Amino acid sequence: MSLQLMDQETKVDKDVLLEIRGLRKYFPIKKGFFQRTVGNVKAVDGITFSIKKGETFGLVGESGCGKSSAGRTIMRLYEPTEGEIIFDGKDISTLKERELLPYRRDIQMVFQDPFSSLNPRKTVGAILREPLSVHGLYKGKERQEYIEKLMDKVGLNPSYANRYPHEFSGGQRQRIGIARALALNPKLIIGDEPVSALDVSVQSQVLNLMKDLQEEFGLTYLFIAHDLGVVKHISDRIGVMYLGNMMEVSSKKDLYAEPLHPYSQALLSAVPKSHPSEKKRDRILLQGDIPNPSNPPTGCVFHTRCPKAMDHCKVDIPEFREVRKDRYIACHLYNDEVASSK
Amino acid sequence: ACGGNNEPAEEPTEATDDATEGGEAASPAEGGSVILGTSGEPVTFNDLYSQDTASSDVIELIHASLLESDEELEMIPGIADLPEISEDGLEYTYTLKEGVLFHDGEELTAEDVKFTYDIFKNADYTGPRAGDFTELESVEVVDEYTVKFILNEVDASFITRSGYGILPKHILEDVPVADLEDHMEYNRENPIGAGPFEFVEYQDGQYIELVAFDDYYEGRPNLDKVTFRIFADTNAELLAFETGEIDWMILPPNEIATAETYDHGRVSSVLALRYDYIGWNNDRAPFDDERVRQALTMAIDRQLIVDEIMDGRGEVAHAPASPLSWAFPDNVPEFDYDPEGALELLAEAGWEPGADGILEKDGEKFSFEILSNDGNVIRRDIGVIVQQMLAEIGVEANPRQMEWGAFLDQINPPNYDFDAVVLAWALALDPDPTAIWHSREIEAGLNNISYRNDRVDELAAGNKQIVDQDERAAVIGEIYEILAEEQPYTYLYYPEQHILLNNRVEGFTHHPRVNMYKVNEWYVTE
Amino acid sequence: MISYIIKRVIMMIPILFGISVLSFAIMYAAPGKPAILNLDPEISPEVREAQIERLGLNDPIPVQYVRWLGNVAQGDFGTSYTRKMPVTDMILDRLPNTILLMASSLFLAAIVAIPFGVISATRQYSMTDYGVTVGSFLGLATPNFWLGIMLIMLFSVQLGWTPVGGISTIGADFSLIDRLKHLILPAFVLATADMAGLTRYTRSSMLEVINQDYIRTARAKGFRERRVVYKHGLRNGLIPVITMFGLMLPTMIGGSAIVESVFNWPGIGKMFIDATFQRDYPVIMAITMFGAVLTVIGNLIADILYAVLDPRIEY
Amino acid sequence: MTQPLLDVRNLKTYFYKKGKELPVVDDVSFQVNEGETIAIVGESGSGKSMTTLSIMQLVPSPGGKIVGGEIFFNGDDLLKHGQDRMFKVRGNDIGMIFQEPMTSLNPVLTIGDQLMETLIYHKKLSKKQAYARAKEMLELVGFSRIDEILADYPHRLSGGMRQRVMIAMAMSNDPKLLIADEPTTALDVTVQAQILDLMRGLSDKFNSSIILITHDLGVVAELADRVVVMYAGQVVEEADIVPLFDMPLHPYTVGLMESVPKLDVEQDRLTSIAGNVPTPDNFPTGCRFVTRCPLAFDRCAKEQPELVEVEPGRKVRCFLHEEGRNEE
Amino acid sequence: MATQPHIENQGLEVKDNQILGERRSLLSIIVTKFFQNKLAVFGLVTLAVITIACLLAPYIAPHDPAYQNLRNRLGEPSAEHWLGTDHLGRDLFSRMLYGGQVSLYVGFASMLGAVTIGAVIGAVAGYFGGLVDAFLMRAVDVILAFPNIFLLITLVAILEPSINILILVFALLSWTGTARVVRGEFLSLKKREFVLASRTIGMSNTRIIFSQILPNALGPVIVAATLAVGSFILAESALSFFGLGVQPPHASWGNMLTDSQSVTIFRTAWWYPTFPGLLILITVLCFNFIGDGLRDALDPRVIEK
Ligand SMILES: Nc1ncnc2c1ncn2[C@@H]1O[C@H](COP(=O)(O)OP(=O)(O)OP(=O)(O)O)[C@@H](O)[C@H]1O
Ligand SMILES: Nc1ncnc2c1ncn2[C@@H]1O[C@H](COP(=O)(O)OP(=O)(O)OP(=O)(O)O)[C@@H](O)[C@H]1O
Ligand SMILES: [Mg+2]
Ligand SMILES: [Mg+2]
Repeated sequence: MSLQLMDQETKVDKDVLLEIRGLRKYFPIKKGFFQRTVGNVKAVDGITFSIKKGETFGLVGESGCGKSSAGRTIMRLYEPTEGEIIFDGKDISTLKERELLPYRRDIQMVFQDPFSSLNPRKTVGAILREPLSVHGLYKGKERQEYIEKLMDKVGLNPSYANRYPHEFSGGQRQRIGIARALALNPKLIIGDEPVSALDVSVQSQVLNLMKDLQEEFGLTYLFIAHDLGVVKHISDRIGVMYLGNMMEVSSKKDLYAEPLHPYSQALLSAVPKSHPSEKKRDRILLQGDIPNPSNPPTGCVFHTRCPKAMDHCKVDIPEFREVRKDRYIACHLYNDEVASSK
Repeated sequence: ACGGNNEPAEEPTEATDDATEGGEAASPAEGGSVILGTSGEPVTFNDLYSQDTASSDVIELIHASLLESDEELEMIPGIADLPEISEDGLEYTYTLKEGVLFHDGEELTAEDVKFTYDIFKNADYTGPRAGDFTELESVEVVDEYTVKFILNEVDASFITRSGYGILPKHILEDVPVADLEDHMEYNRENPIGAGPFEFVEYQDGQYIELVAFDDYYEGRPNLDKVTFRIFADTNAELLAFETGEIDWMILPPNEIATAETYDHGRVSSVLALRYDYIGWNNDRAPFDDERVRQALTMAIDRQLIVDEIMDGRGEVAHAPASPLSWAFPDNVPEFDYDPEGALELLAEAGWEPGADGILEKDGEKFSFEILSNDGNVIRRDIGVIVQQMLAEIGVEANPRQMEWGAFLDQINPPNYDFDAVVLAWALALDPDPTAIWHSREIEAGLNNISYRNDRVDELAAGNKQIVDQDERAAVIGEIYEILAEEQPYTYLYYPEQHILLNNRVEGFTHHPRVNMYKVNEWYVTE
Repeated sequence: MISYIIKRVIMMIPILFGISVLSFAIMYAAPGKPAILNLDPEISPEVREAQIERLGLNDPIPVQYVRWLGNVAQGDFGTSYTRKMPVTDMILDRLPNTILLMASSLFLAAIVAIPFGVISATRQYSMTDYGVTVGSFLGLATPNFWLGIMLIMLFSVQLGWTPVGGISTIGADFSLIDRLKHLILPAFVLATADMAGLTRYTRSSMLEVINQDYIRTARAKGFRERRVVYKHGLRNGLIPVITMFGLMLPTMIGGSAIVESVFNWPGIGKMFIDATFQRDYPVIMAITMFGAVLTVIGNLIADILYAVLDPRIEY
Repeated sequence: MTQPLLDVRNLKTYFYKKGKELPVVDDVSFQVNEGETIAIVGESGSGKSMTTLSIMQLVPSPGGKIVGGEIFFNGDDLLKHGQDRMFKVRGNDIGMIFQEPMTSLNPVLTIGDQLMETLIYHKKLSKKQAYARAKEMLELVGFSRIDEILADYPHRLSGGMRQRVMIAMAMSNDPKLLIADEPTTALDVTVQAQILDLMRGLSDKFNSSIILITHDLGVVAELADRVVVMYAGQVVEEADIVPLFDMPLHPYTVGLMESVPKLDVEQDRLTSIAGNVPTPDNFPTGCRFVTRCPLAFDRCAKEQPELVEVEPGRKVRCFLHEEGRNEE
Repeated sequence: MATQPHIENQGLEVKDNQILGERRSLLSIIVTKFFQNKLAVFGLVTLAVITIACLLAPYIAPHDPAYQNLRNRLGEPSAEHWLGTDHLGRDLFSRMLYGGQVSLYVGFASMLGAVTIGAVIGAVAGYFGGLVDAFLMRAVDVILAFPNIFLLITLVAILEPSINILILVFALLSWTGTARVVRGEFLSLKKREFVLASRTIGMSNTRIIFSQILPNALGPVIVAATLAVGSFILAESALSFFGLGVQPPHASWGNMLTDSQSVTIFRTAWWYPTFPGLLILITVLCFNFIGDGLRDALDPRVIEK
């Protein structure tokens, strides 16, 4: 019995590239001469999810809910406050920077701002050379050829290698960013709103490029975005975050067909219609603003704005659990449902 | 008066003072006031502790002393007549004038004199003058107006110690001597003396105001008011004179040309009791060789320096004395400007031109540092001028300036770490050369160039015991001759002091040492 | 706010402590002795030694420092070696003069610099702007002792409008006109560099503000340019300028040493120079500390003003 | 129909940089009728903002200049009158809100000050009246705790709240026209939904006209009655909302619509427009879309197409449709 | 699996070969922008002339700068002495050339020292933040709260006023401004995504600091450095006023100006205070013009938008 279970688990593990368990990232608020910590911004407050090999996991949520913090913590750009980041079966959450080096090749990141994500003082060629030189890959002419190939891959003319970022448009810069992420042949690419700063016509080019590259290299994506259309387009599964917490993780189909968490429902209902003659959606207008992450509400963090809030939502923290097949929700509505069904 | 010794005339200091003397001056015009420019902040108005000109200038006006020195540097009567000196030269008896009053109306008596001079002898005395009174045994009050000083050894210079401002016993007798120096209640806030002017107010950094003392023993001064205005910068001082904001100032030589263009002012110049020199470290090669020192003197065109830097005002010096002094020798050896002669002498001493034109001896270059302090522009320039003059005979002199404190530290005991130094001595009234030239003064005294000559030691040791001035002058003269011959210093020049004063000020007498000389005789015409 | 100020005041302590340690160490550890000890060659070595002992200069420097600190804690900065006066009295005597001079300079700098800076910014690239730019650069480039003497030659000697120096006419009763006549030149000279710097700073700050979105909003609301610049722009533009005042204090204190010398202004700047040359340690220490306190307080005031003027800053 | 509220004709706004002439708004014409909401869509740099800033005569200067055209507002050519006239129009007849709610309010003045200022300035209200009106406006845009908000400074408000304040401010003088330059771009969807609802409500209530600038077709679909599509400083298509969404005519409009991922359609790949938006110093001769147009032919590279009315109320700038019409 | 990443080159259907605008390197943008500023160009040219003249002093100086002719003190400008002579009869023009070497050397060397210290400390504080930053910034506060000229005078007076001590003291007291600027730049730059990107590829801190951030923080540093040179030349002249600047026999513009500060010289030898004074003024002015021009030209907004 137990053997069987073990078996099952290892099997699951084989599919899973990245598993996040109870990840927290608190930013200390420091004050005074001795930089005492007087409080914490709970940017990421215990999220759990996993990403299978080759899939795209979309992470959505409103501004400030902790998407980027989550992405950067997983990337180990921020020290995790707590929790495990299991990549390819190994917990990398506590590795030292030196021990991390091999993983740096496997996980790469594409950033949001095409202006700020490229060093303005370096040519494109130099930018693309950096990852190779840090990891000591290719030498001399080979390296040059590899870079040309890379540029070609992302749809840039390799003859532009000696140009500076300011000479490129936003979309082209984002391609450079993608090429840089691609250079080390990673397994996982974390995209932190990689298209949200782009013009719509260019946005689709980049989305297409990312999809093509995924197919070609069998990449796995953690795709952070706030545009629900974009997330839907690119993702296989989607996690919805609110105030540092994961509210819902479902497959794309399930989520858009029938969002379960009241927050997901509100979020989806807010998306403008895509055709004028489409009938007006039933908007679930949320009251108030997102609370301050340094002082989140007790109980369910969403209870202050939840149209379906119940009394005990203010007190009890809902468990994040699988309420339907492959659908994980943190909401007392479903907890109760599960509990009563038992 | 002032210490029997010489002191380096440097910026922040020099204790000069002598008692003022009352003249029999008629009063051509009463009333009016003058404003004097001064460059330092006075520290104390108590003569026993004063060390700076700014203080002693004011003290001259506030206090009266037993004797004073006139512009010929002769001692003349002050509040006392010239003393009667006993046969053995050990007792000095002074008779005070009657009716000399302190500013608070109390009469100045023999008690006050004794009180004042006893302080010097007190073990708790913290001031700088204790050394002047080693020969003084005791002071005795004979009667109200007679006071007797008893010495333990003959001291021909003792009479020059009679210039200290007499303190009022009735005010200060309860102050412990140990605390007197810091007793600012009297020393700065309310000094009471018997001098011609009464202290009114001292505004720190701005001015000191004095008014005429009506009951001054020589009669009320002509002026109603004398104000010292404190300046930080000579340019401002001169310009203030130009605009009529001040009436009197000490004029630096480089501004004489401007001052002479003023219609409302005149420049008065006298030789100062001082000489400027370059001191050679006699302990160090090559300056341990007399010929080298003589040659260096011959290589320096001192007349040119006087003509150009001193604007022709001053005299080339040949001996460590002042022409003003009665001990000044008539004929001492002179080393005039003679670069060729210098070269010959140096060759004699073994110095020959090297490949680069610089003299060499035993492979050593003739190269040294000539030190001056950074506050003094003229001395600094002299360093530079000398550099060029010596360069012409192949001697490399590198001028270097040092901060005053560090400078003194370096040239004085126990360091004596210098090759040559540009300095000056402001001389005392008494010409006793012991302190500077006696070899016992090398270890801790003023003989910082380590000059040694047995004959000089011998002559110097006895000079103070010679009561007869002519006899003593001969002895001192011999010392000067030796010093002029051996050139332990290169004596540069005897400078003049220049005073610029407004034409409306009359009755001014220019004293070579005392800035505030006979101010009670000054008067103003409008 | 109050608690913020208290916190800031407490924060000043380590800074002042650091300064005191540093200056003490620099001074006392340096070779050479206070000049007063060297002045009088007549003083016998024994007496000199006794004096050094009396001043406590033979003790190890940390011991001297602790003693000094102990006295300072009781408000006693010691006695000046050269002036034989309690240093505190000396400074309190003259500090008002220096503060008067600095305050006038700051005032002068502000009333000249701010309008010019604003005009320069609102007419960017105009002749006025060029003129102000060149003028302020000239102000920044002029050695102020030279400027001081030139102004005296011109205004005091040639034109006779102002006195040559000093703080008031000696012997005259207090009069505001007289005081202002004495004040104007030194205050101006002390202010030049800061005036120029402040003009540049105001200009760039205003330029920055003028390109902000809320200025566009104000324009879109139909306000006239004057209102846009002065009501909506100026207050924002001046906030960073205000902080400059705090930062200007240390340079002003420094500049006061020169200006006070040139204009015979009886302040602590000149006193400091004298003390330095005479190695009058207690005076140097005390003025350094006063200067530091003034600077730190200047910064504090600037920060507080910032907080008052800028509602975005909360405590 | 009566005269339009706003009639922009052949507007040209050029920038001059280093001797180069940059035609950032080039021959733009459109009308806004009373009560109508028109949307100007186009990608970044297409000249949307400059068009509206030209209407307000707030083109950044030096550098930018309106070099031609007419702007009739209520039948009156605004460009003929000087700035003086504009001071009465801006903030009074035409209100404007901007994209960046975070920086568009003056940080050192309270919300109350900023709201009341326009009222006092334009409508000469007393302080008290202005205060009452300001309260009213804030209530209208959905605030509670109004007195507190009025006394508060902008930085205390969230982005959505600030944008509502901006709307209240722009609407407080009952403008006939509200220009909203990307009012929701910087906001989250949930907040965007609130703001869009609010704007729709207000335009209905006051019957004011709105020019809505956006690059989000969803927003257009939600709010607009008519759409002006801009590309590279020119209007390339103008149509009523439903026909446009049903059948966009200009290849650029087509591309734009197809490149946006839609919630209700499952697409494996998005169709996209090749290349990049050209910058004004680099506009192609001929049709400005020629470098990216999948349907371009020889003529497109040589000649500039005109904006022609292909159907009543529908204009396109494309040779395909010019010809198409000719054939008919 | 190959250790080297490998990409099959198939090409994509969207090949983005359009480049925006004409080709302009970073340098040419900066240079163009700089040369648009007339004052800056004026400053640069004038300063170049002054600097070159000073450097070539041994070849172009008509006289030995130290040679005194006491018989020709305060001589008027003439064919022999173009700018007249000083109070010791030395040729003013030659002295100004040689003095310029010293003044410029003091200015540049102090600037190099100050900027190096400031840049390193600012970089460390800004990049690592936390306690390191807090500590370093308190040190900056201490030095900033020092009445600078007081410390300067004390140090120079107590140590010996030699050129190198002067430079040392200038550098030790003046790095705080640069440190603050660099720290500020680092604080904002280290949050920029390209720095994060460098970390994602595993680049070391040192390399990030020096190859990624520093070049981007250089703009304000260069500006500060330019202005600093001028301010040090000025500061040297202020110290000279107290007799604490460069010491004779070395000439510097500052000590020449100070030596000329006498009423008599003002009245009878206008050339003596005028020329060194003008030279200081013009040189400092030039540095300020250049600094201002560089500030505009190096503004990152110029290239990024
Ligand atoms: N380095 C940091 N130090 C302190 N607080 C931070 C830091 N980075 C982020 N935060 C805070 O953490 C919270 C989450 O920020 P995060 O950037 O992860 O949000 P996000 O979901 O990516 O938002 P957006 O959509 O605006 O990018 C915010 O409140 C933010 O202010
Ligand atoms: N101050 C300026 N100087 C020079 N060119 C400018 C200036 N402001 C705008 N432009 C140019 O004018 C063109 C149109 O700008 P505009 O702001 O109208 O575009 P937009 O359509 O509003 O874009 P976005 O969606 O980014 O707001 C752009 O190419 C821009 O580069
Ligand atoms: Mg983010
Ligand atoms: Mg825009």
